[in-house]
Amino acid sequence: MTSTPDLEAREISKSFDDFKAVKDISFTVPQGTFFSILGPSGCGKTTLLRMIAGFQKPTSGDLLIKGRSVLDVPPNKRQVSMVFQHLALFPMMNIGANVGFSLRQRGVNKSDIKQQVEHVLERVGLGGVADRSVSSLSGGQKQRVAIARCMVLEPDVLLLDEPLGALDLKLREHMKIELKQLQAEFNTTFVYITHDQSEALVMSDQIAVMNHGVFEQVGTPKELYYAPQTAFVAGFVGEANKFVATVESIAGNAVTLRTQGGRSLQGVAAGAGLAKGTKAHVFVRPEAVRLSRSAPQSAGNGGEGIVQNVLFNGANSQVMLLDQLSGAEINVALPQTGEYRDLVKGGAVHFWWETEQTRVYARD
Amino acid sequence: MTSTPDLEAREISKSFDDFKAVKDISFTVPQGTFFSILGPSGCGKTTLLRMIAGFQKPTSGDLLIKGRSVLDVPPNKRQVSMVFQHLALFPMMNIGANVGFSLRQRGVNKSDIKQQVEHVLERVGLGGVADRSVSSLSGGQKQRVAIARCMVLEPDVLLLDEPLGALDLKLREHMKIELKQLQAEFNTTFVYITHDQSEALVMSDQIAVMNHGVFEQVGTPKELYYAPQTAFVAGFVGEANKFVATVESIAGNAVTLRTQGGRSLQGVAAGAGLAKGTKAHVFVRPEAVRLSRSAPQSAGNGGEGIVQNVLFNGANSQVMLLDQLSGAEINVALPQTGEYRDLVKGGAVHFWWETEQTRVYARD
Amino acid sequence: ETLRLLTWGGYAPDDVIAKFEAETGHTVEVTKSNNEEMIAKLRATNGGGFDLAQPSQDRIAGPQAEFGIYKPLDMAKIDTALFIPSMLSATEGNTTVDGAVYAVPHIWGTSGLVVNTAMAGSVKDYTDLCNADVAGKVSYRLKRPTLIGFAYAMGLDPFAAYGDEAAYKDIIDQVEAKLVECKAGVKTYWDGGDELKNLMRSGEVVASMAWDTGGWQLNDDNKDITFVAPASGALGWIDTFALPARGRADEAAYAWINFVMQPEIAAMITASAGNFTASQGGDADVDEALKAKYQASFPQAAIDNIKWYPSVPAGLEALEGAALDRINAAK
Amino acid sequence: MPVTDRSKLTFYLLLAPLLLWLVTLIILPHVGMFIVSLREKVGVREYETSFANYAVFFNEPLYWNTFARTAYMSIASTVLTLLIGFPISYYIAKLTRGRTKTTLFLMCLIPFWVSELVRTFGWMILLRETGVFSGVLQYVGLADAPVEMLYNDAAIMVGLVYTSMLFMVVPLVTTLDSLDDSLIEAGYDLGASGFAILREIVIPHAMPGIVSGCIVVFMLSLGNYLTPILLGGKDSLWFTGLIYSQFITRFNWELGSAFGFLLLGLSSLIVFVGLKLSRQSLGKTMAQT
Amino acid sequence: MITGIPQSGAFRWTYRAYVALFFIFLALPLVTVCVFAFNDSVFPSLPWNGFTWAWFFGDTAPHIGVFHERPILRSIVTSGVVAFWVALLAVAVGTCNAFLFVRYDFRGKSVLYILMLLPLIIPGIILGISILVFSSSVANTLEDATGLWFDGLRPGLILVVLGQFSFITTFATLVISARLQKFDFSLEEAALNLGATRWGAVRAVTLPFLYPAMGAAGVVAVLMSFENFNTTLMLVGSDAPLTITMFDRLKLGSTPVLNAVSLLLIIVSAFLGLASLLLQKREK
Ligand SMILES: Nc1ncnc2c1ncn2[C@@H]1O[C@H](COP(=O)(O)OP(=O)(O)OP(=O)(O)O)[C@@H](O)[C@H]1O
Ligand SMILES: Nc1ncnc2c1ncn2[C@@H]1O[C@H](COP(=O)(O)OP(=O)(O)OP(=O)(O)O)[C@@H](O)[C@H]1O
Ligand SMILES: NCCCCNCCCN
Ligand SMILES: [Mg+2]
Ligand SMILES: [Mg+2]
Repeated sequence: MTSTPDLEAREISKSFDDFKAVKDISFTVPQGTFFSILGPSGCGKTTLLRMIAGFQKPTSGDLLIKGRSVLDVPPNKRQVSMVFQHLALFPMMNIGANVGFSLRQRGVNKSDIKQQVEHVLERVGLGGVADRSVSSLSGGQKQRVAIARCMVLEPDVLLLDEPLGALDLKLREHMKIELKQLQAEFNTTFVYITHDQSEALVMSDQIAVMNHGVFEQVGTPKELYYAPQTAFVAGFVGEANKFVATVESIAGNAVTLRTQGGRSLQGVAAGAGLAKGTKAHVFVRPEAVRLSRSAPQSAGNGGEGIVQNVLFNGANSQVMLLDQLSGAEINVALPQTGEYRDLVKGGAVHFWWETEQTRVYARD
Repeated sequence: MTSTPDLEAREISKSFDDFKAVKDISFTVPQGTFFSILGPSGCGKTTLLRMIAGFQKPTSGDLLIKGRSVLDVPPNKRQVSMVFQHLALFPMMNIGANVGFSLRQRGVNKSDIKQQVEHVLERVGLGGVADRSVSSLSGGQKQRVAIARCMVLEPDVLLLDEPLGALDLKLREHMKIELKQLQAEFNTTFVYITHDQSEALVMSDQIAVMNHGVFEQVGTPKELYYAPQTAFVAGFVGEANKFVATVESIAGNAVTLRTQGGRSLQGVAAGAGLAKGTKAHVFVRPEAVRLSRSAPQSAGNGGEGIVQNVLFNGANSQVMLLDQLSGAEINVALPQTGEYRDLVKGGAVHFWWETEQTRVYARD
Repeated sequence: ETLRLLTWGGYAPDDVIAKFEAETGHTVEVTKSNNEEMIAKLRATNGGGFDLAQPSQDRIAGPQAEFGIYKPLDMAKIDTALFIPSMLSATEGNTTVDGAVYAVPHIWGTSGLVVNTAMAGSVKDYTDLCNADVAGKVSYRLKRPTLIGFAYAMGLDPFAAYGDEAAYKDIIDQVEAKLVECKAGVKTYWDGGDELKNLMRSGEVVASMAWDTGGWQLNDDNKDITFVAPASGALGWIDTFALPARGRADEAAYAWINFVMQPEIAAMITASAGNFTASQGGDADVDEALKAKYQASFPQAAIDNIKWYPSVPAGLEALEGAALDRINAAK
Repeated sequence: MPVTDRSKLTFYLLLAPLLLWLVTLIILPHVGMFIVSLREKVGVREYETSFANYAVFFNEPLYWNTFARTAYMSIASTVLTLLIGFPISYYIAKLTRGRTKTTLFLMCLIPFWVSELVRTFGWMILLRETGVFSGVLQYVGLADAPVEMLYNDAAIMVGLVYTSMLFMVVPLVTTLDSLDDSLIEAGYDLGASGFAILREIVIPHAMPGIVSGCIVVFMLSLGNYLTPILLGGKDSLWFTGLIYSQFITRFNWELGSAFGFLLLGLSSLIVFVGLKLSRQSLGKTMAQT
Repeated sequence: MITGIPQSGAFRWTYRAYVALFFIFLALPLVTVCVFAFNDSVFPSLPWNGFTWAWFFGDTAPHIGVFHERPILRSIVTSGVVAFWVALLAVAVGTCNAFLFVRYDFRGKSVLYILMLLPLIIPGIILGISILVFSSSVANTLEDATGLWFDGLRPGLILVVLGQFSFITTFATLVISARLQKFDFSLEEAALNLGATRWGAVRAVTLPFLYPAMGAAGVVAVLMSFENFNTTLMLVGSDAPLTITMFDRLKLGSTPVLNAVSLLLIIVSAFLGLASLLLQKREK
């Protein structure tokens, strides 16, 4: 169904004095999507979100909600709700009053408010807490109240600005799953901001990777992880070994390069602008690198390395190898099977990875 | 070399009023060891460390540094230094004055101080910053200054109380490796407190897992991860699926159990107190569970599950399966090879794991 | 109406007020003060804030010329028959500015010495307060009457020099030197009548320059304490009624004047304030004991020797003020 | 704050009361007072503009002596208050916790919930010749006659210190409270003695509190009137007393205004010098109070 | 609290003794004042002549108790009226100032901020005389020009209220600003986002958050107003507030009725002070 998208931005920009925080970004978010904006601190995520919420006026461009421009709609009239980073629950009101706040603003009558509040609290799994104070809730419960407070108005779009940032590690893991479930249940469009790639990967239908005020790539989590289109995305999403090398030849997609240390590499061109003799960035994920006790007969890249350090971390253990040939440092994820558990510092081991796992980007 | 250990605690205890925060703990830390104390919040880690530093008097027991009891030595005379959780760098002094503080207290002359300060700053990779103010440093640099400030006195033991707790995720990952390197370079005994198991696993030579004021287990990271001796350690270190089951039979190490949902499990007894008919805790790590498209012919545990949720997270992706037989939820790490990348919600898949990977503990 | 009365302690006793309120229906609010503060307050309010004030007759013409803080009296509203004619006309004479009369007399009395004769028998004149045998146990006010009194005791004639600023300054300079010399022996400078009475009663002070009435009142509690007219002469004063320029309750003010000048009321006030009034026949009802004390303190020679304050010309007060400040500052 | 998105009208509505207050009650009155101080009285209701009133101040040793005495007594009382109050503040902020801390802090405040007049009155009853101290001394036989302890500089000092204590203790406790205990512990851990820690860590940290406390105490002492007059008796000479007497007993507003301006100048100067010496700014330190 | 620093027993003991001595020093004058309110003597001093309630309830001279002293009762009412208006104005203006200084950036802000702090370092007496002198000259000018009377500009309760307001507002501004600074602005944005108008958001969220601070500032203002002497003395007309009345009495050497008034004041102030502390605690 190609209905009008819930949210559409057209060449939207925002400047502060002469600093451009958001630069001509366009995107659409179809109804019911969990859309994440992922980027490093200061890249303009909050600015973009605040424009959507109406707290900031775009310098140029247009914003449409359900197909209608909302540039002139003040924040208190927009059909979007926002969950703030620190939730911004009203401490002077009890939970019921918090959730019913927006209904009161619309003049809904008391008994209806009570009923709707109870209903939405039940949907987030918090039935019967309306009379308790906000401070009596745990971090995760507060999170759900904040969402309930927004959902009671049935907004077209729910905006979330790093809502998990303040939670501790274990709770964050848990809330990732819960948030995604809530979104599925309400079937509301979520626009979710984060600088934590694992949050974005686990929850999203679509992710936009943002950097310096622009979207570098928009795609599904798997697309971003397995086929990053820019060096920035390759480095920012997931872990990666990164080498600088000079392009020696290009044939279609296949690129041959040589690193500064003298190692020859085969890879696939993953972005425009590669030309013979130019410098390129080469990315390889640690889990793409295989180990072997003897020299492998594969067609890919590889060599022999000395174990610099074993970073034992259970299932996520890694070894740091020093490439004997080039002197480069290579991080390798240890197989979960426990095979190379016996590696110790100073030992030698062979490593290799496939050409397809070697993504090459032009250096800008 | 069996020289005297740098640090030894003998049946050390600490009570606050009638609450016993540390209960008769004994341990020794040999020279040059990176010794971590890992435990949940409130288990008594800080109390133990503050007794070592001299800020708190043990209620009973003895503490020896380099073989000599230090119970009567005030903190400003003990040969131990401490890196505080929030570093406690003196904001009213510049970096040089911070690092030189302890030398000034000893009346070392000015030019010697200057020289030694510069030397130790160079060792932590911060040469030439002595005249800058503390606030001009990044989080990781501050960390290094705090260590330099302690190391300038060449203490016998360096105590660190969750020094990475305040840093953000990426920096914390980085500092883990750096701290370990610094320790190796100075070859000083480190006693390191944390509640983050991954920090402890990556950095330590020895880890003591602490709970409710006692050490549950002391060992190397691998010992703790692969052979946890108590249910608490099995649950706290690394991720694990946890089931409650009733013991049906015990033969030597081998235990047969039945879960509430009716699944029969084979496991190894990992703690004392197991007896036929009693309830037991069963732990299985997500990466120990294997997937297969068809029913496997293995001797271990297994069955068929429905995919509840795919948590895509690059190399650390997991699926949540619902065991068809027992209705239990099982987390399975997806192989890094990318094999089961095509699993989707609602799909069916077989799972199994080995008997040896199934650790059974008596329920206390 | 509410009558806001700016007056001296004792001039408006509670029983009189109660009676007045019962008879006229007005209410009275009393603020106790002294000459300087009365002038200062009225100057600040430009003659507002109070409905009736009671400055001494010598301190009216100058401030009126300078600040215009009073309004002329409507003599038609005052029952002049109630006043002793000689005092009325003397006061009228001293308080006439530009042809208008600004005050009528109320209470008169003198300043002299209050002495505990058992402990300070040697004190006969103002300058005796500097004697060594009473050092640390004397007191006086740091105000212009003290300057004047000491001047007379030192054989000078300040009132005669009122018209000649240079001569007057010369006198004040000599007095200043004397008072600075005496300062070490002073316990404290007193401020209000009750304060002095407390000091004398507790024995912390044995001799002081003071109003006559204070001495007589103390005599009731302690027979050793009494008022002594100084050898060089007591200073005679008359406190008056004057209408602040912007009083709001003139009716009540005139009513009060006419009320308190009735002989029997005047006697009540004399009982409270200790001084005789300008009420015709007002001393008839006065307690015989008080009359006896008055006569004991004032034999005819002493009465003849009273120095009555002439009106203070504008300008002298600044001169005196500076001298008083210097005395205050001296070690 | 996105000021641009906010209504200008609200801004002006908020600005109006502030300006009204500052202009009509602070700025214009001081300008007016300055103008009056320049009026020289040359006759009945006749004035000329001149610096004559200031000349009076400089030509009369009494006035500038009093001025100087007021300044150094105020400085002395400030220093004394700091010396007495600092250990107390440290005790409250760092050596107690929980309920004890709140209680002690409250006990520091209680005397200051009643008026200065009552507090001074209390000291008068204690110190006077027929007062409590004198009586106790005689009772225990340390004195055989009543002792007068009122009406001297020491009595003034006691009164000033007592009256100012709150304004020293509150900012000190606030800043010392904000000193992270681990800094002190780190100091010990690195081998420092108690004194070294006080000098190198505690005092530098507490500096804003010390300065703000000192400024307020100094201003309160300098501007005090009741305490010197009631406890100092005949030796009470205080510059504010001179100003009051010009207004209240001499009705000489012109000279009084000149004195007022001189006092304002002096206080601003000393505060300015204090801020410069301690490298603090008024805005920052005053937020402590 | 620092638990970790060991100190010698003697040192700790001396320190505690010093602290105890300090609190005795603090309590002594107040206790004395209170005790002598019950002395059956006309002087508030030794000797102790036995216990009496006369200074509270007595109605025969010289033992006139507080409750029968009309001037004192009247001045208590006057003080109350003044304190009420001062607190009301100071809190209102202080709240506006807090919003202005915390929420807005504008040219001259820092200058205005310093000006706002200035009353803290202007001696009270100078505030008093400058307002007196200025208002008098305004009144004179106006009266000369119009022939009308402008009594409000002459010493009296209006000037007393304005005089106290002129510096108490600074305290109110500081107390309320400190609270507003801690306000999480996103709460207001959340309210807007949930459909509230700007003013509605302030009223529903920001003001309730400020109430404890406004209450505390109000109590502080009342206490400061009640005890103010230096500024008030210059501006007072015929209605004297309590401190002025008491000062006049004290100069004249009064009976222990002053002690009785003081005792009552201590009780009421302690009550108010506690209230303000409770309010401040609520802020947390
Ligand atoms: N009101 C403002 N005035 C000037 N610059 C601003 C303003 N708000 C944001 N910026 C700048 O715009 C850039 C983007 O800010 P923004 O808050 O959108 O980043 P972000 O991606 O949300 O970062 P974070 O992850 O740290 O929250 C930053 O460089 C910031 O300094
Ligand atoms: N001074 C004290 N008085 C009373 N109880 C205390 C004191 N210090 C610590 N405790 C209690 O002792 C227990 C252990 O505290 P400790 O600070 O050692 O825990 P921890 O393991 O360091 O926790 P965290 O990871 O949260 O820092 C806690 O229950 C704490 O409440
Ligand atoms: N210089 C004039 C003194 C007037 C004194 N009036 C005294 C009233 C005493 N109760
Ligand atoms: Mg942001
Ligand atoms: Mg801890």
